[in-house]
Amino acid sequence: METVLKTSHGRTLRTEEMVINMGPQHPSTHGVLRLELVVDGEIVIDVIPHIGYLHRCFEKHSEHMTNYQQVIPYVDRMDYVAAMNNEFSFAIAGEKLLKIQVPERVEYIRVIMAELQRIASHLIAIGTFGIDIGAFTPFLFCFRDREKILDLFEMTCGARLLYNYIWIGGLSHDLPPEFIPKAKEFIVDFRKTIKEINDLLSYNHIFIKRTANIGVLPADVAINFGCTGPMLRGSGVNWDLRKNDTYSVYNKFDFEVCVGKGEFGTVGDCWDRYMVRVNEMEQSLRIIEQAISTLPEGSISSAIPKRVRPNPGEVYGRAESPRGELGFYIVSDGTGTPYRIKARSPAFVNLSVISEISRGYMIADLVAITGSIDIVLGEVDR
Amino acid sequence: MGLLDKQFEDGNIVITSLDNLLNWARLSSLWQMQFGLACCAIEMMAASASNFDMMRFGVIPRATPRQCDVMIVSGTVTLKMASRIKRLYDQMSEPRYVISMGSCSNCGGPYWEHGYHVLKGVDRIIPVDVYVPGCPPRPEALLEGLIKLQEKVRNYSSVKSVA
Amino acid sequence: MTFQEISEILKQKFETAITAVKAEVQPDPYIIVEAKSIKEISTFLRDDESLSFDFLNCLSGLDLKGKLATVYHLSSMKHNHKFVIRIEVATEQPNIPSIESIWKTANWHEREAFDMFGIIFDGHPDLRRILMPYDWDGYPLKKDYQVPEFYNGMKVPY
Amino acid sequence: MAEWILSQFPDSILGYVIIGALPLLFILPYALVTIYLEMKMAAHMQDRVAYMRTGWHGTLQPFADILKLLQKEDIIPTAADKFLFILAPYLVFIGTYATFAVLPFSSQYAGSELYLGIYYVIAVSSITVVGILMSGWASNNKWSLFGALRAAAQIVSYEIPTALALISVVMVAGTMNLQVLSQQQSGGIFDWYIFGGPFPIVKKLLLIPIMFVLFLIQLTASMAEVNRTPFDIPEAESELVQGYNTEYSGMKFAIFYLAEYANLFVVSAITVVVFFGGWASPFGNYLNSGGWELFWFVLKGMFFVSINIWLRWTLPRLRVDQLMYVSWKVLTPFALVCMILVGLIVVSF
Amino acid sequence: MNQVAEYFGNITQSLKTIAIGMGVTFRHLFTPAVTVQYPTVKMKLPERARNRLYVNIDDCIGCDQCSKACPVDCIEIEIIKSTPEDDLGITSSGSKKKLHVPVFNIDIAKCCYCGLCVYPCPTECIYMTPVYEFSEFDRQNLIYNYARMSPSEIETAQLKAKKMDEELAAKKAAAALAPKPPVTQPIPPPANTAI
Amino acid sequence: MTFTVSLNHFIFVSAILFSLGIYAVLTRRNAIMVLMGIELILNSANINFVAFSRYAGMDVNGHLAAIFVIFLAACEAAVALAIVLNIYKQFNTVNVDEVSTMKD
Amino acid sequence: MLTDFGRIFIFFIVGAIFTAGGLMTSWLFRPKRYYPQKLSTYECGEEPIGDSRVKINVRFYVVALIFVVFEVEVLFIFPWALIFQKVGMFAYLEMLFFLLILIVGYAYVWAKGDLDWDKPIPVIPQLSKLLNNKS
Amino acid sequence: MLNLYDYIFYFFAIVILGSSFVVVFSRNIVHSAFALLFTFFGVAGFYVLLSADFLAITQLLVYVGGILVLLLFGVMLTNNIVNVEIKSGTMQTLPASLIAALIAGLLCGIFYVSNWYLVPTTPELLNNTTAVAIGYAFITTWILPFEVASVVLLVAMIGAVIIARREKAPEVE
Ligand code: SF4
Ligand code: SF4
Ligand code: SF4
Repeated sequence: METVLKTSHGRTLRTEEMVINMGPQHPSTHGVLRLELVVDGEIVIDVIPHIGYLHRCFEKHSEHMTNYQQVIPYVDRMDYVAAMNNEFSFAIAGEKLLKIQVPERVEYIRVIMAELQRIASHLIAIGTFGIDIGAFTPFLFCFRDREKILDLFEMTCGARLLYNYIWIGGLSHDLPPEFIPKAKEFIVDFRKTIKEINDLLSYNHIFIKRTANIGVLPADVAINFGCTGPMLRGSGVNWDLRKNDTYSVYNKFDFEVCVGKGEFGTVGDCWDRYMVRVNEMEQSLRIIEQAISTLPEGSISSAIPKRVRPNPGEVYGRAESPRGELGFYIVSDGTGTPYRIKARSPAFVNLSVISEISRGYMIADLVAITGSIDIVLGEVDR
Repeated sequence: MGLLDKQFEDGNIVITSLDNLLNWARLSSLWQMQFGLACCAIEMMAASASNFDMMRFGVIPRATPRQCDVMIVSGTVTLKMASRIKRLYDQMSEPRYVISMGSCSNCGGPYWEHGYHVLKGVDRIIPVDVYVPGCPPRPEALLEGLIKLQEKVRNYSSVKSVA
Repeated sequence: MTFQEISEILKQKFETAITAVKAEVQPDPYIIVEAKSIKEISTFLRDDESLSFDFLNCLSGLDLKGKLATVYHLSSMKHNHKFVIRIEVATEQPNIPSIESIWKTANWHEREAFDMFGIIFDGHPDLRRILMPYDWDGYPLKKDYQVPEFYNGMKVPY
Repeated sequence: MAEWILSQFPDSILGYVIIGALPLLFILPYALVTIYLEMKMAAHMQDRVAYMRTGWHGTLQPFADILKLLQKEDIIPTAADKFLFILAPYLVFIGTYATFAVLPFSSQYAGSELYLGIYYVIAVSSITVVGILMSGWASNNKWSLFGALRAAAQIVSYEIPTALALISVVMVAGTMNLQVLSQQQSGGIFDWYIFGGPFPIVKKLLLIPIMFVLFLIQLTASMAEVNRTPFDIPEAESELVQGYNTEYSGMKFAIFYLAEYANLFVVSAITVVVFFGGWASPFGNYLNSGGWELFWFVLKGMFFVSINIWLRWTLPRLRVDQLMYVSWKVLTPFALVCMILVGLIVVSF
Repeated sequence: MNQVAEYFGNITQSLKTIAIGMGVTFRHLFTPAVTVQYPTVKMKLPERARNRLYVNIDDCIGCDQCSKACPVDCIEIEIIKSTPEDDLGITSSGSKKKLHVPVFNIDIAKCCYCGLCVYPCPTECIYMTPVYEFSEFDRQNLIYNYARMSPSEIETAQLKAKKMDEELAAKKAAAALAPKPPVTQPIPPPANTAI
Repeated sequence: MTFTVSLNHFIFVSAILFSLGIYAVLTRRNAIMVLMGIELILNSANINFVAFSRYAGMDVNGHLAAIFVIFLAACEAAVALAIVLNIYKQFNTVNVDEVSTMKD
Repeated sequence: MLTDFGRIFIFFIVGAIFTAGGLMTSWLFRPKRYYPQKLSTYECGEEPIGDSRVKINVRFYVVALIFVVFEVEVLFIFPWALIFQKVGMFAYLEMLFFLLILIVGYAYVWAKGDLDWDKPIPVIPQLSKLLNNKS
Repeated sequence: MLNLYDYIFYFFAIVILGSSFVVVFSRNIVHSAFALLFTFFGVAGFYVLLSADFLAITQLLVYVGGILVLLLFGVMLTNNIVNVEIKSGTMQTLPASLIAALIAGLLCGIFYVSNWYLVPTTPELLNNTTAVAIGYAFITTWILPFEVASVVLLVAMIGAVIIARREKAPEVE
């Protein structure tokens, strides 16, 4: 009498269950993620993520570029919220493949940029997470301060969002002279903002009640699922590529790896993941401070190869993007065109755990969980 | 436009000022559909955030297409997404406008050549009123596009017949 | 542990399964193993105390023109070492056992490899397309892929 | 004033109709002002400026919004239940507007000086609930239905603490007539019920803490009854798109919008009348003539409206179960305890 | 007892944190807004700002380097060889122009503003400007044509080039017929040698 | 019969309401529908209570009776709907006939 | 003279007329260009899945049940609150008794967890289970 | 002849009867439930006409705000959004309508012929506030029912909750 309903991966619905589509156009899916929810009342029984609504064929494009340099604009567009970090990862992979040693100053500037970008990216993550929980004001505070970072970037390389700044072997521009004072000013200002955000959001009781104990991800599951970044650290695993697989000049700086401590609930809940991001911004500020004060002089373009033509071979280069381990697997066939580039995007991997950690929560919690994973669809779908 | 739809000849002063009033209302209250696609969406968010504050123009994000006037297609329209965008556009209530923001939705942008899964321009599925170039366009560029759209709305007559 | 040491251990353990050790490939050498034994090898790699590869960084498909390959980048959080395994299969019969039950990371990555290259992962619980629409034809990242003229009435090329 | 209007139209129903339509004259400008105020306040809290380009500092913006909504196409989805879909905005608006009937805008004007005022207000808001349920059902949209059911469950749940809190005041005042309540408190700021009411000092002092708790209960519950953050789960954008009015467009939506804002004023006004002296001037007999009364009433009302706005743009949103928790496990027991204590105080003094 | 303490703790905590939050927003109510009111006030862009491309066609030598560097292939350049007697003038940096550029289209709608085309240009005649306000009602208007040759000029140039080619070919053919070693006519040099 | 309203007018309406309620209870198999019928009947009774009270010297006892009817109606509705809901959970229908056949 | 209720009734009518007037005015101005896609149901841009059967949480219901009981209580208390000052202690005690009985029920319902809305019943993923699950 | 009072009476009578017809005869149970709103509203209007002001508001409060919402929840919980048809079997329709008509006729007849003992009321009495009288009644003559009511409420609350309680939590695997 009743047709048997099935979800898109073939699970039959029980009588009291129903399917709701969240997305692709839904205010809280951070872009074009579509979640197929099986719900019983408001309880989420199962989540089936559908991705690919922003699949922009990054890998195909990179196989068509005549030059590794030309891939960088596309790399930017993968994780558009943290383009600097993408470029950084890609440059690391490319330099590994070409066996280039870049000058010290370049590394310092890269670190400064990457950390600024990390702050900018975390600001978006925190802000949109706030919106998901229903707090609108922190979001705008976050964007206000992010704008200051973007000004720094624009001053340096001329673009606000997608920079094409970090090149294989170097940078496109040196820092402008007014960068350093501006950055120092920003650091001072931003410490205040962090405090404000903590007052307004992080330690707000409603916020804690909404996020603590929600979406708990145990450490071993996180590792097995390949989660990285704040997602993994939120589960209490002390793992940060900047420390554990140290690259660039990160070993010269003194900073802490923030891990979730389960202050208000179980370790690995949304609040922990959120708080890891807030604390990481603080640590990034520390790194920037140190890097600015010890910034060496030197050329920034001496190592830029005239023609990028690596020997046949392959490499997997990785770096810690704001979302986790961003790796590039590059296969070279000896020509200037990459034979294959595969991006191991942290958001893609982090997102894959969503159906495990959102079972049994409510629809509103699911929104929180999605927000705490901090996905960028451009990177998930590439 | 309902009863008044194109029934009046040009020149009637009352009708003209009514027309102007209605156009003014439409152009100053363009409610935007809350929906972003890719990198451009971040700039769109930046445009509505404190520093640029799109709300100065009366643009309020609404979540449902029924209550929106303008759809800002901000980002890459993939083939998988295209039918959804079309449906959302269809579900908007008229009068409705479309701003295509960024190279991608203008014509596929950086993905026009090898993007096997990218729709080369959102104007292939829905009519576009204003194209805002840029990749991503600065928030100001989007605002400029909005002003262009307002101009377009201002010059459009809903009441009198187009002579 | 270095690549050499790990590949030695593996060679001793899985004599027959290892087709080649590409130590000369720079900068990341890899070994090629037979498709059918990947599950055992991975289980061993994960569970062996001295190796304990608990982390699958990446699983990539690769079109070698005539052959399809999957590349597994493994690393261990405990010992902080890395390892790369590759499986090559014929394009006509691209069947590889799924390692989804060993590292859950593989789940989506395998779906992606299936989506992009048409590699079929036997034993995968839910091998659907992941990025492309379900009704898409062909495997776009194959080197000989032809972009279709139309999809659902929408023109695809510029 | 009401008498004066009636005297102008002897033996005619017209006078009453004019009296009945007067609050409309208030609601429309009020809604425009509040929409503007809300956006501006929110914006300045967020370091922005909001409406700037429509008229001086965007003052004409709400007007443009309404005028635009007037021109918007009115979509009734095919799958919707057409009749109920059209009927729902009527119910919602009528339910809201009917509450205006008993609001004492000044000592001269109250639509109706019903001696059961408070009771009536509590009762008549249920029409809005039915209207919301109707809109959610008629839309035939999952988000709408979810939103409507949540809204209904929420409103009815918060009706209980509201009612209990108001009963406590009724016990003190001995009347439910909103006009009389205002009159009782017209002796200056310390006669307001939030400060214990016009009673001897001991009773007053005992009443003050209880009244304060009651006021908090009423404030919270009233915020929940008009579905605003932190209690806006029926319209939680990040969860339910737009809640029960997801499918509504154009003027029908405008009616919902208007009703929502009007409702906001109603609940604020009730708070004002019950705890803050209604139209009574804070300075007793000073500044207490006809026009001033209206001024004080609206000013106090708007003050609470702004508090609502302030809270809305500060706080995150509760989850459904937490929302119910607040209503049933925090507000209701507190209201019950307050009620018993109030009774004790009133009986013993 | 524990539960009771938690119950009241929750209530006081929420009241307290709500008050703190309200304090923050209240303070901001009176801090000045950061908004840049765009059409009336315009933000000053840094000098490196990368927005719309501009080509100073007077300086362009038609070397096609920019088009090759472009990852999205949005620069379309056609060239016509000039005959030796044509004087195309010199670029501002002093080198001699040797090619007509009848078509120099940049499809600004495709461009991704990466700036990669700027670096290889030998005469620095293609560069990014801080202009960002150029939205259009029609997409066709976003294809910018920088070349300034009129159709008739193009035609004559084409004819001339054709003639020269023919002459060249004829010469070549003649040379091929003759057993003599071929006359090496210098072909327009590739761009990077042109500086 | 005059058109000026008197007691009879009220009780006529109430009588019709009553029979409509009876009709609903008798014909409808949807349990909730039956409940609605009962509500109609109770309402008609209440009209009578109040009407008689009004026309018999404005005595509040009729009102009190009506209040208690309303109160009982509310309790009855709560319990009855709880039962209906339980039935629905058990049998996935609220049709009284179907339920009674399903029981055996 | 209209009674107080008469005036209220006028408010109902004015409210209705206003709504109707608003909708009518907009009918003059608004376009009416409908086509099937426009009238389709919105579901985040997707085709609605399955039938539009919505199964709703039973909790909506239990709360409503308790609510009705409380509302009846309110109905009893209001007239009492009006006169209670004049009667004094006796009325107070009577109502106290009335309330206490109800509070017993309230406490019972609270203790039994029926005042809770549907609480999340989180399933924290366990690695061993996940890996063994070779579905 | 007819004065305002009569007009209003007829208005409410029409509202009550018309909406209750919809309640009873509509094929869509949701429509029935929503029509009930108008019935209840009309009855409240009758109460007002009968000077039962307190009851009128109570009618709104309990019937519209409580019972109707409850019924609507019930309806919405147990029905599909679309196709809310109810099977109204034809079997009982004929006898039922006969019975109903019989009852209606009988009652109307009786009412018509009976000669009620009416006490004319003074306007002062009518303007009296019934709520106060009811309040006094609660603590005097009606004190027993009043206290019993609380027990009944207790029982109803606990009973309803126990019956409606969800026996199993949703299964999440
Ligand atoms: S136009 Fe550029 S910035 Fe915008 S979506 Fe496309 S790639 Fe991203
Ligand atoms: S800026 Fe980049 S995309 Fe644009 S024309 Fe230059 S190289 Fe091409
Ligand atoms: S690189 Fe410069 S000179 Fe060469 S074609 Fe481009 S613009 Fe002209």
